[in-house]
Amino acid sequence: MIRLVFLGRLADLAGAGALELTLAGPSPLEDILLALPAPLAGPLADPRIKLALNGTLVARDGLVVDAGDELAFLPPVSGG
Amino acid sequence: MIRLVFLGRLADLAGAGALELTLAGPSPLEDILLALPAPLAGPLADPRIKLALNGTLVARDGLVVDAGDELAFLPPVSGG
Amino acid sequence: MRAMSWPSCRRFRVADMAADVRLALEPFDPAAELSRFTAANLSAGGVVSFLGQVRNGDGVEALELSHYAPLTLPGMQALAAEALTRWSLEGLLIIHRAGIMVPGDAIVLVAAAARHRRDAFAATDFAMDHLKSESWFWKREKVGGLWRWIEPRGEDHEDLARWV
Amino acid sequence: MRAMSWPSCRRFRVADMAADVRLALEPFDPAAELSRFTAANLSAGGVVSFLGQVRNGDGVEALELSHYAPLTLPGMQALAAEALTRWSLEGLLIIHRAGIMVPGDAIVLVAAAARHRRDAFAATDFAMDHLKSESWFWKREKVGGLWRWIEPRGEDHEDLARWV
Repeated sequence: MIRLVFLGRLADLAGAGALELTLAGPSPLEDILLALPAPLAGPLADPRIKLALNGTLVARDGLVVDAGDELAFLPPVSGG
Repeated sequence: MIRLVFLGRLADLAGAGALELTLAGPSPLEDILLALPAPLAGPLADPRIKLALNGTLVARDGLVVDAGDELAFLPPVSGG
Repeated sequence: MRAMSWPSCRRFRVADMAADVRLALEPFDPAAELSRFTAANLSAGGVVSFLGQVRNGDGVEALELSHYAPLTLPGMQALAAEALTRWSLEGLLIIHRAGIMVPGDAIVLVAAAARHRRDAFAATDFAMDHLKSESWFWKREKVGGLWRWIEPRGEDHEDLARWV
Repeated sequence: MRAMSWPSCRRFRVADMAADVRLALEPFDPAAELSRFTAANLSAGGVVSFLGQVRNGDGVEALELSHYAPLTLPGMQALAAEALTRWSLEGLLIIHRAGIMVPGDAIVLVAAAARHRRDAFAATDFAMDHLKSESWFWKREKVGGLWRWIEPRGEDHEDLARWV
């Protein structure tokens, strides 16, 4: 199981701040997006949305997520 | 009678923050300086020392002071 | 709160100077914080502060800042560390709220104490520019009973470019 | 006090905005003043302040600022008016002490409230540069029981040149 965290307006699109997903094994980002509803998966594919895996910023390219991981989707920040 | 006001270190040189002086009539600045002790008159002649007559900044050149006037000697300010 | 819990206060030292960096999940009193900071920095000649508060009179009923705990406070701490290396400071305070706020509530307080006031001005200005455009907060406001997300502003990125 | 008495508080308006400009002949409480100013400017998103205080730990036992009443407060008021025409401010506060102060005492407090924080930063910075180098104060400090006059600093004039 992995935990997906959605920040900012993505939480509205997801209908929740976090979702849990069960994977068959280590999975690339593309497979995770395919498992989500299209109205959410579409915006998540936007390269302006940054990713953090287990609290560390990571690149989209080649990203693999495994059971127990937390993957956060971070839209552009709107400041303090 | 005129009132001379000394600010900053000039007050130490004058031995007081203010002195009163009796004039025969309207007097140019030079005559006022001549009426003061040399160790005070010397520094007061420094053009970096600004003058205020009755609360308004005035130029040295052509300055005439009359009975009832207050003439202030303002050395460079040292800030807040 | 969308994000997991996280210690709301952490102190760290750079070049033997402590920055006080906090993510406040509850309202804080900026006047009391600034008094305490000023009293703790009596060897500094000058203290510059910036207080950002929820504006009154724009029709905004509430403001919510969400954060992501694993990134937000560590990012603020890294910003403080950067300010401490750039300027000669005697003290640095950064408090940033998260959660729901109403008009008049403090959002952010930055204060820098320095022997030379130019250092204190620059560090405060720098910290604010980076908090506004680079820190991990997402903002929405409630107007007429409806929440709407605030988009990033181009102006913030121009401000940021001043420090490159 | 070397100078004649003068009203220590005067308010005036420029472009319908009141600046609060005061020459304080007695100690003032900067935290209380800043709280009051902030509360009075809730329509401003940001408040920048500068507090200058008598430093502790330099061996300075006391500081005296003398002023010349006919020029000092009017000069501060003219400075505030200039800041109000240069930047878009919701409020401006300038309090400057005169008289004898001891370490920890507040010397000067400037605060600017604005919708846009850059205006508040610039106005506060501008006011401080001008108060430091152009306002009618003469400063001496007491070290080891002896008073000595403080000379003008070249740095202050460089700061001032930034605004020309």
